[in-house]
Amino acid sequence: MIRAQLPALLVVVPLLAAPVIVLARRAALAWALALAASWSSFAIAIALFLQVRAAGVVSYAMGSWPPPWGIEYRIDALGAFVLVLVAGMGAVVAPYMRRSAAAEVPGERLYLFYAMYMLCLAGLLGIVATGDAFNLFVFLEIASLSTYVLIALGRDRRSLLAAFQYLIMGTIGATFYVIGVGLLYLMTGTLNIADMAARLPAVTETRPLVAAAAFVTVGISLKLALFPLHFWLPNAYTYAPSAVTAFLAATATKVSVYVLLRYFFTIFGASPAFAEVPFQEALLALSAIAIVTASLVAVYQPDMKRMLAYSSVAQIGYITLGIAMANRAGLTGAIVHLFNHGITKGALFLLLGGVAMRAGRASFDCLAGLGRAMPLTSFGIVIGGLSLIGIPGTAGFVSKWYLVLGAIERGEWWLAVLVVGSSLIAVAYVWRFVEAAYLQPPGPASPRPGEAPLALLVPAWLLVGACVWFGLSTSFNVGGAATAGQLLLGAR
Amino acid sequence: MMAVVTVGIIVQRNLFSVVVLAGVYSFLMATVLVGLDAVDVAMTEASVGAGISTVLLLAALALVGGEEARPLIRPWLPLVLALVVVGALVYGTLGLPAFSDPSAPIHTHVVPRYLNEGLKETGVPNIVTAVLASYRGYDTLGETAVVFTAGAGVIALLRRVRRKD
Amino acid sequence: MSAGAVGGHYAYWVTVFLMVAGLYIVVARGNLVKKLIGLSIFQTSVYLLYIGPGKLIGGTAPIVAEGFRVYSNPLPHVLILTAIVVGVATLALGLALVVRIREAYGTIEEDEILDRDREPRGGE
Amino acid sequence: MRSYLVLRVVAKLLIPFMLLFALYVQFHGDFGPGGGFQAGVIGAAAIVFYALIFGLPAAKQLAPEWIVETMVAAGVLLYAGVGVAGILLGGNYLDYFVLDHDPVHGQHRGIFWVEAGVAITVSGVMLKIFYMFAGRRRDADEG
Repeated sequence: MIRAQLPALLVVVPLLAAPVIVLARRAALAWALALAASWSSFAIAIALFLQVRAAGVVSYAMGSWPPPWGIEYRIDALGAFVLVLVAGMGAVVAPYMRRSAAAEVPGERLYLFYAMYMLCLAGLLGIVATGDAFNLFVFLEIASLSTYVLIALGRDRRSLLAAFQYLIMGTIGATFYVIGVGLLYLMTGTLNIADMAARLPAVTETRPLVAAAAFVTVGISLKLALFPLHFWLPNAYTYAPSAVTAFLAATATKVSVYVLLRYFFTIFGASPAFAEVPFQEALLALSAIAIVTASLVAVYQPDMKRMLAYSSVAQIGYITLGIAMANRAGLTGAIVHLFNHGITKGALFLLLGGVAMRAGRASFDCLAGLGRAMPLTSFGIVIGGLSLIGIPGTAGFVSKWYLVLGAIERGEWWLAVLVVGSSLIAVAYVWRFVEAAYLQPPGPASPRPGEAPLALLVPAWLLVGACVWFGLSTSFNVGGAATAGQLLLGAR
Repeated sequence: MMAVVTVGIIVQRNLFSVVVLAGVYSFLMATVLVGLDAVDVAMTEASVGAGISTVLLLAALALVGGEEARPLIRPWLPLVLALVVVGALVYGTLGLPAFSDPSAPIHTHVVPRYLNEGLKETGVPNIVTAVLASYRGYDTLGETAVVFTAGAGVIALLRRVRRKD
Repeated sequence: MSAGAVGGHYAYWVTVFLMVAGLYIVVARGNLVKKLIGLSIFQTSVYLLYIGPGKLIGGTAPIVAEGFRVYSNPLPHVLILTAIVVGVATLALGLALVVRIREAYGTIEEDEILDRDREPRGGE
Repeated sequence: MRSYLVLRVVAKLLIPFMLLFALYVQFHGDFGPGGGFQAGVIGAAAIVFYALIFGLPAAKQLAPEWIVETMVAAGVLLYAGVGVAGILLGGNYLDYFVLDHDPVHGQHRGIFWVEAGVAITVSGVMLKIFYMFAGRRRDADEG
């Protein structure tokens, strides 16, 4: 009986944990509850992935009302794949959070920090699992509101301004999304995504459809931090507590990519009205610009966290590049990169959290001589950096390989050159770290010798190991991505 | 009418009057909603939109001070942006069904079931409450979670920390 | 555009104006509280976009009662109830942030805050 | 809070009716306009009105801080609890049919408890936010 209820339990468990934590009011108990909830939702996500692998699509009617009338949870290959990533990152960051958050968030607010983390996790899982357009907006709001608070709990006063700017941009993005859904509802009469995709080709009036597509795309790319709309991301990631940055970098933007994929292929792919509208070319151009400029800006950043934030914007450019190619290899590359980048960036930010805890800041002047002071942490960062560049044997390489394959398949050579070329820029900013950590003598600001606490190192190294493991044995991530890509393209 | 109020809000410098105008704006919106047969929504907009948000704004103003600095020196950039969005919007709405023709898809597809069987299935004459609580009850759960998040968030942000942070 | 169609689209054009006015306030004005009010205006315009088309000329409020046959569409009302609550929640959170920013920076004008940030990196 | 005689008398008259109206809106939600949200907000507005007139400390005796904070969490738990009850009794999440032998009666019961949960959370949150803002100002004056 429980197996049938999994989709609902996946989101409800963290959602229920939050109010219980607020009632608990003690940080230790709150952390234990958060840990239990995130691990159980990770277990449910894995069980769901197996269910979907067997059954193809898992559909679950909320409140036993049949889909077009009630709200439906619809998890397919793509959904299950992203769910495992999000729940996995949630489960990995939760133990890390105990020491790292205790150092960065004032004591009285710690239990609320955990409650917000639970709500953010529930929101993100809810977005991926739902099959209803408006329900997606509601969970998008839950995830975003809790993210604003998580960012604002950072120690630095600038985190408040970063949170405020993100709130303004995020709310505009969410409202744009609602306008898009409104227009779609007016044309098709339904809110259920699958039902909408079925009824869309029948609609003759194309103008509002194109406008709806434009609104949804702009709204989602605001949350995605696609190139022209990414201004909130560097500040938000830099000034947020390190555990939050790690969790957000690995999941928040990836969930928005999932929504973009869902809308682009499931809903808009079906109707012929979008053949002539140059969405693909626009996305292609935007992602190309994103990759180049964001990587260049990343090289000149004084603060390592801000550098990685800009590199995140560039990496998201890779993912959207894969989507814009709209062929099997490109799409698989995009989905695989979604997974690989999540692990890599998560590992890097977790390790940086350890440095920030011991040295107070993560800027380059205090990274000098890190190689000797914190050998394990800096070595982990180097491996993460290699995976960012895409050196063979690491996860990054796999996704870049598929992206290049997709570019060749489309016959656009400059795309393949772009992907490889920008990896060189990535080498530049990873080298900056290697040079600071290993070649320079420890400066005045660098931390006293002594490793980061074990509670921080274990989860970080778990992710670094995952980077390498998924680089070598690609059965899980490429397999999952290929089936998801096939499913989406099949829908066209 | 509401356009006048909105322009007033844009031009007005003294924050206190802007808040009052925002309250007026919400009440006007509530009356428009009653005109559109959206009785539940009008009531909510009046009580929540005008009531609570005005109270919150006033409370915040008491802490933050009611004067606004000189307006931005280069207003043309946002104006351009606004005009571009107008173009996109008007383009989008051209193809939409007219104001209230019953043949529009939203009346024909999902809704008839709510209206016809709503009373039988849920025993609740007010279809809006029936849909809100039962058919799409999960949305409302999410909505309550949003309110909860805002509440917990405000507590987290504003709770006095003993040592000055 | 026949007169009927223009009349039919009046609701949309009011929505468009309010939407753009809200956006303009958020983008043009530096005062943080003003931005939040602009944001709520931008959100309220969405309500009209949903509920306008839901109205049937002869219809009454969607409360099933004897003697009434034609009802306006209840679904947009449900969606808008959620949107209003979300709007107020965002507003409350934004105001809490503004209060904290005011205490940390002493001002709520965006450009003054940015200047204060460019000073030597205090508050680290 | 200087005491305004006129305000106090008017307030004494008005507040009971505001609270009564809030309850009316809550339970009448099934038949006429209204429901959990409006009831919660009107209830909170009544107490905020009381706080404005008779001062924050007086209001805090009426609805002390910790009760409000538990209300904030309790409402969501009640709502989700109804959903979990649906699962335990065999239906999907948030399934009201199974709450009672006769489905329609089950719906009634489900909707009632759900609306109650919403009202509790909404009034709790609105009150808590008001306490936070007002409390902040009080400390700011003394601090």
